[in-house]
Amino acid sequence: MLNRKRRTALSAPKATHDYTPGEVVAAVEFVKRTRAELRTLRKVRVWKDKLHIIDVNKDYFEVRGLGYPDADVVPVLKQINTAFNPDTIHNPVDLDYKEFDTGRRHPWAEDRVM
Amino acid sequence: MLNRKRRTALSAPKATHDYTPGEVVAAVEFVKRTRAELRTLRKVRVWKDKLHIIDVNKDYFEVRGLGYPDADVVPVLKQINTAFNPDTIHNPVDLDYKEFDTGRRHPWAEDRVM
Amino acid sequence: MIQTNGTSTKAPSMNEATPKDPFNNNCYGTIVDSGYKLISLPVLDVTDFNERIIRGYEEGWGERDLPADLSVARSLIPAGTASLRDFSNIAPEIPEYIPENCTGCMDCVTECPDTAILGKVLSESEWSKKMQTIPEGDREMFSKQWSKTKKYYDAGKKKLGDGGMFNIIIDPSKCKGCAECVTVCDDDALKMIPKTDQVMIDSRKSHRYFKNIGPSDNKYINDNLLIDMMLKEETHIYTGGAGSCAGCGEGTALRMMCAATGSKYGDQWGLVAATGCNTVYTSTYPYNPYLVPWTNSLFENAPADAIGVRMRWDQMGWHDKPIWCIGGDGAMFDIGFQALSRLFASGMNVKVFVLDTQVYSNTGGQASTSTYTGQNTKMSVHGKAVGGKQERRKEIAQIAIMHPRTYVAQTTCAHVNHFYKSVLGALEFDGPALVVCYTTCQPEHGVADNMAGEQARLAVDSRAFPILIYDPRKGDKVKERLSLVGNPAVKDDWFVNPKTKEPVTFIDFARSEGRFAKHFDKDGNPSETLERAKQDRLENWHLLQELAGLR
Amino acid sequence: MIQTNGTSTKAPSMNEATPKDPFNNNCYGTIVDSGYKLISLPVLDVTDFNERIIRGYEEGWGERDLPADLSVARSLIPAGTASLRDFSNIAPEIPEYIPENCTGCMDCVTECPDTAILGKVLSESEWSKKMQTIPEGDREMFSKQWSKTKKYYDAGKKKLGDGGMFNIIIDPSKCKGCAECVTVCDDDALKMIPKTDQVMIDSRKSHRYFKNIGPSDNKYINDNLLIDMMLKEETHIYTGGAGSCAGCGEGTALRMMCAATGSKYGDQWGLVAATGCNTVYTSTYPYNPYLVPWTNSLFENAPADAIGVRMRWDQMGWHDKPIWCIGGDGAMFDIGFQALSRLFASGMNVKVFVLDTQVYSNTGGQASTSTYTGQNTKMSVHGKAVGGKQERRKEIAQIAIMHPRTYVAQTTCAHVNHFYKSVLGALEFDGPALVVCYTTCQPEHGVADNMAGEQARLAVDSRAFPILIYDPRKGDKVKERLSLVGNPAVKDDWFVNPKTKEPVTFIDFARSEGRFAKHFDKDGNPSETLERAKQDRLENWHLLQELAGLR
Repeated sequence: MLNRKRRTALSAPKATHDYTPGEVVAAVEFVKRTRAELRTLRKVRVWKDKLHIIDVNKDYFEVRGLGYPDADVVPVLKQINTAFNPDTIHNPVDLDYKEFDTGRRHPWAEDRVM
Repeated sequence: MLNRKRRTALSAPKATHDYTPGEVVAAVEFVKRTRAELRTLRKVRVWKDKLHIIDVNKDYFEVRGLGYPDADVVPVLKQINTAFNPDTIHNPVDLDYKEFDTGRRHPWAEDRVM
Repeated sequence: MIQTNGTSTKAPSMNEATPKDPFNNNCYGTIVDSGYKLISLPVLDVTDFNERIIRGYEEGWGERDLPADLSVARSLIPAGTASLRDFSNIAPEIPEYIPENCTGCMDCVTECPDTAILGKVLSESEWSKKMQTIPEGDREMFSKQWSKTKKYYDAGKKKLGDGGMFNIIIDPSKCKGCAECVTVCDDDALKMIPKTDQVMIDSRKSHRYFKNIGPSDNKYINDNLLIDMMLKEETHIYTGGAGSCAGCGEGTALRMMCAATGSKYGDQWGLVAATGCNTVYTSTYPYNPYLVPWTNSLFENAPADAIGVRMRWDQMGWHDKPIWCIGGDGAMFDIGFQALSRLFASGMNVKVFVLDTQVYSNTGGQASTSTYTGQNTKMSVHGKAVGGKQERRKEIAQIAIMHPRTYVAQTTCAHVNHFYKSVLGALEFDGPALVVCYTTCQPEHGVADNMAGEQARLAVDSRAFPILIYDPRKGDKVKERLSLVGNPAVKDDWFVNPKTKEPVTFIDFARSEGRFAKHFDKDGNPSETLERAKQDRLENWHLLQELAGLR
Repeated sequence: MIQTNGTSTKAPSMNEATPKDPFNNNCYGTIVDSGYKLISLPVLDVTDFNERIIRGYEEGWGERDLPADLSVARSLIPAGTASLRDFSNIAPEIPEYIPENCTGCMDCVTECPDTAILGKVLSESEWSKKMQTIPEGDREMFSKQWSKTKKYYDAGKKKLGDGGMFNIIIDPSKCKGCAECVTVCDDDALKMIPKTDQVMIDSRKSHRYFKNIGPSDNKYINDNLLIDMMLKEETHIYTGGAGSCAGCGEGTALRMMCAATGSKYGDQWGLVAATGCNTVYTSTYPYNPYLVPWTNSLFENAPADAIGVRMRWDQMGWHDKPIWCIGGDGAMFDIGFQALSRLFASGMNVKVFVLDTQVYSNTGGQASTSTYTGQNTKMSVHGKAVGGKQERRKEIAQIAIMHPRTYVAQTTCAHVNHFYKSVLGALEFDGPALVVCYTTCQPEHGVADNMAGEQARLAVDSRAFPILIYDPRKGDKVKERLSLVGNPAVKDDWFVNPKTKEPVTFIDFARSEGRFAKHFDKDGNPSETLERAKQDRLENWHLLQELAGLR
């Protein structure tokens, strides 16, 4: 069934980045590489202290030292069109990680005028 | 309000007929006169032992000796298009009389064929 | 001398007495006289239209001799021209008023399809003065037509110190002799009498005096008593003179809808009509019974047309002017149903009024989706192989309830208070509203001319047509919003007729109408199709009970 | 030598290997080869059409050089001609199968919009023999693509004494590279890889061998496990080669609907389609993916057209042959809604399938009444003054429920069992049925090509599109007939996402799609319109809960 089934473990990241507090620009620049080096993005997993940007093949990039409690996680998530709620993203949660989709695109002729 | 309100008493009948058991044809013939001598028929009241055929002005004919228990009441009621249920018409009832409408007509072009 | 309206010239105006109309019964205004409804438009000269074109038709030479000029070619009709139409000679009988029996219930005035029976109430002191203005020779004839009812006279005397004298009058130029008023009168205060010369003269004079003596005294009119609204001139938006059949249930429905709307908005509202009987009898050239703007585009697009008018009116800042969109079941259940649904989805402030005769009355009686199972119509002819319509009736009210935030009512003219509440509720609602009104079509239903009200009541009693009001503002559950109040025995399957002590089922309704006559064998047993129809109506009633939280 | 289908002649048939199609991937039959679907009609010569007209288009000279003869002028298209269409070169990547991870769940086969990923199961003993028929040089390459799953191999060995070898194969001539199959695979058994020459040769050969070795062994197919139905050839009524966008949600919906119908009726049924995307991509001359009779009249009259076909079929005694009437939300909620309602009222045995993309996808993205509040479309453009559509969504399922005795389901392709049950339930029902299927339109919704299933699931989780089945046979109350089973947290307002522990509201759904992107400010706060849309969806969910007796 096309439903919440077991998820197999992910292998090693295709690339990693170590986030330095205050250096969000560098983290965003790293993430921009996903456009070229990963396939169609599928989802983001965000731990307290790291995050994975995962593509359709389940290949992924890892950003270390940046997790959902950090304010700087927001521009990184936005960079890849993550569907998350900025009001609750930093809230603690009784989960290993939070997971979000990243499938949003610009619709066709978004800026068309009648 | 246009609703079940008080009914004023009726005055004397415009004509009467005394039913003789077995002589239903005579009763029907009498009733046929309503076509000409009464206005648009409105309703029929049927007692145990008599019936009134009442027009829109509340003028009426009376048939005496023929009531809802009698089998012969059926052709009389049918003669004036009374809306009654032949299965229950003869049933005793805890009422002074039973009252039925008589407004049915042939619809326009009833026998039209496409 | 009979006093007339308007100024006297060599050629009397159509709105004045003429040799053909010596007491000026064919004239504008319903309870009091009025001038023409003038309008400032380059394309329509009201006075020319009424004096020349109406005259041509009233005098019988219009179709032959009127020039094909721009006025005629445009087919525009001024407001209320049906007022000038003379129907004096189409029926052999006319109602007579018996004041001593009258209770002032206003049923007759309300149920008349032709605005031909009118009521008025005056304080006794004012009345005495007015009677002095009546020519002496006619004073007794006229004054003895006034009634001292408990409702106006006794109660008025007690509350106001001055009793209300009440009068019912027939407009002999508009009455079609259907006897609906006599039928709905439970007080023996009306009966039908032949139109002798004297009867007609007295009737014409009485109607003229009635109009001359001015309006009702508003202090006797209780605004909470909705049925009294027709004592006020502003409710008479739908004049007599429309070309509907004698006793037409639709005429009453349109009059009452117009009255309720007029009671709140005067003539500051408009109508968009879908093609059907209603458009034919309200716009047979050159006669128009409406005193408000009216338009008709096509059979299928009235709701879309109304959306367009609404948008334009809103642009002009006329947000508070209501728009009614009216049509029959053919237009609204079938041909224009998509436009109707679109209107509901739009959330726009347009009110829809459906004249539900369960058949395409105007085009000769074809089945619509509103037609009952078993009904004998064109397109569902009753024959040996098939007994009338085999499909089930579509329930537009329930369908409308499932649209986004739409006010929905189902009602009949026989349930006067329910009817007025339905219409006024629709007007108060800040969005789209649907009022479905059961209306008898005498020739297609096969019932007598006087039976519109009685059959409508039986339709409700027999669950053929349950009445309801669904108001989206009344809570956040359907069961809080949907009221079945007004249906008899609302928690039971069937209502038991107190006059026979038998349950009133759809089969009993069917027995009373010619459209179902072929379903009964010579012993009066119903057909299998009719048993299915009865089951269908019961299931529909059960559904409503469930939605209303009663089942 | 690669074995091909059909006889060898000087000019190879379009249904045989050619220099352009050396492994004959463009050919009739899905799991096994098949000849042309011939027909005995004087107006259509199938062989001539496929060999001459299809060849003209496939070789690129058709539009220029085909004579304007009767065949072309009639615009008739034989069944399944899309099978002969080559899409090998439209995507840069193709899925690769990783057998060791596969569980045989059939999600990939089921969700593919293009019939481009196929499954087969054979007993190990038969499989060993078949592998011997594969050319030696390719034997290892092909045989290692077979999987020993618990579902078929271990369970088969236990129950039948012989394990089922399971294979997933890509048809490289039909795959558009959307990656939907990779996305729905939760077992890492598929991934996208570049189309190198070697990848394409192996893929083409593998697809050819897959077809050559015969059908699945039915003893491994459990008829109660609906998702396994696509292991059977008769379910592949909708071939690859239709012109829909990569990842089109509609393609999957049509394939699955055809599969369920095919599983019961083979090719003994028909389709009446309303104009829309679906008619464009399934009848772009000369390509037709359907193996059953299909017709398209207009945008607005498909249900009426279907009524006509039904009547004729019934006259011919074909009472048991189903007819599906299909259309988008534009056709069914709006333009053809009246015909749809008429069909329901008729009680006739016609099934309706709605591809609900909440927008007129085909004509460039205009708002329909199915469009959500706030959605950015043509006709409801998001600008400074107005933020997208302001009206509320019309709920056609609830409206259909209020029609006389109509089976109604709302479902999505992501809810496979619910989908199949909805379609099979509609087919079993002895009257009109409506199945409304949520389908993603990637360009109009603003989501990636691989997201049809994920977004459909989110639409359900967020109450944007609750799934339901209403079966009039299930009792005499709506609450007994209406089932909301399949919606998460069916008694609660909102479902809580276990991956974030937060409620999933319409706003969360909106965040995931480009069509609502303009409703979020730069800090990600939703607009007031979107809050209204959320409230609207909650009220709609409450209504369904109430109707289902859960509130």
